[in-house]
Amino acid sequence: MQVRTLLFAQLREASGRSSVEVQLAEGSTVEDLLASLESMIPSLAAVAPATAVAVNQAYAERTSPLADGDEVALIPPVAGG
Amino acid sequence: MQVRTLLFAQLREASGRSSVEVQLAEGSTVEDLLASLESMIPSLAAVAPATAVAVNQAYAERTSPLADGDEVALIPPVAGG
Amino acid sequence: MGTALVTGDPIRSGDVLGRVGDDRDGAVLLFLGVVRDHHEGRPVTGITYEAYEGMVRAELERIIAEAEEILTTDRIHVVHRVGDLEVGDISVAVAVSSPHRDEAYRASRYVMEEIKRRLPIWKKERHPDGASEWVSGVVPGADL
Amino acid sequence: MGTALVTGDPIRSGDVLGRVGDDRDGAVLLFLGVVRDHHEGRPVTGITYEAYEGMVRAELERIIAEAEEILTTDRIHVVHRVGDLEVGDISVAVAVSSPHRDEAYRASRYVMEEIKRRLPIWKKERHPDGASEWVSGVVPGADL
Repeated sequence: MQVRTLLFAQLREASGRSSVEVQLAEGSTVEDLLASLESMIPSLAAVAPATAVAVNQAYAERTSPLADGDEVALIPPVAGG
Repeated sequence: MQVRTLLFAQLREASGRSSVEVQLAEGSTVEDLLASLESMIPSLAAVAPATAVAVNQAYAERTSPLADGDEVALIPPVAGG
Repeated sequence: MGTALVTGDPIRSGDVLGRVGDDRDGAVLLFLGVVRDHHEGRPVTGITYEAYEGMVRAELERIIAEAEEILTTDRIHVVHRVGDLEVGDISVAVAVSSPHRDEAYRASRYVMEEIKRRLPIWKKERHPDGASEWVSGVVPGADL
Repeated sequence: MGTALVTGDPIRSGDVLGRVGDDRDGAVLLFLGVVRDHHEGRPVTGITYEAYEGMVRAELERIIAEAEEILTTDRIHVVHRVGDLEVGDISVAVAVSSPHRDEAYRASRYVMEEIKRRLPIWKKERHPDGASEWVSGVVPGADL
């Protein structure tokens, strides 16, 4: 399956891209996606512990399962308002 | 000495007047003024317990002394805002 | 020192907001009290506000001085309307601004609670059947 | 249900206030977040806001639904600005109205705290020396 991963703010700047298409095995979780991304974009590894993840525009756990076509976003520490 | 006493809202309506000049003995207190007013305007007696008093535009105690020319106000329960 | 106003003219929110704010401030809070169409289950068509105007100004200045202890700025403006108001008219407006939001919320709330507790203002409600009566209020002397 | 907006256009307080209010409501509260000229001791000339816009709208709608439990009305409107802002520009506006003031204060505050805690928005501060950096924020996943 394939999921689209959005990158924002310092993650977007550090990686030089605002989205990445990632191929994953069926049954993969958010955790598996993060591992794949870190191998594709090594600079993500340092910030991953402080990064939240959203799946289809809602916050998700690392153990959440993913499905083909999901929109995933890596959310660095937020500063709205 | 003479003090001017202002009446508002239901006190003004019940007494039919918005201010009363009251003659008091030297050394009189707010309590003395209230007693004089109640004899002048009997309808005040019923509401006096729930009435606050201001002297020169600040809340005062019943025991506060009065001076010639003071502006006193009887303040029925307030409902600003 | 913040400022206080008692007025017989309609209160405009933009005017009140314009009295606070500063390049140092990240938070602006505006509270508006508005005449509503009901009170304690009865329909209301309007309210007449009567005030001891000189003391209202003096008491508002005292309340503002106390609120500035919370706010840490002097950017506070309070307006209270008097006279005949209709449903939807603004009766009171409190604007504050400060570097951070916590003190803005707390100072605004403090001003409103103290206004209700001790400002010498009275209101007479008007009802659709033509009746009107003074709204039962709070005895301000109780703890002052 | 209240409404949420993400916009690149300047926020006007009068427009936001116009989205709430009702004859049943005696309290209106408007919070404005404004770009201030300093942060953690450093001068600031402006802030660039970046947002995950689709999720900001979705998350704001969730926050509004939660706030309506406090407010007891659906009269709530939230706008968040994105893009390049200068000192004094409004970054966020929260308007609520309700019959009584207590729920208005509590709902407004709730919305602002949740915006800070979990809205996927990031800000890059600009300084007079030309430097700029991302403001350190809050990890939203920590307790969600």
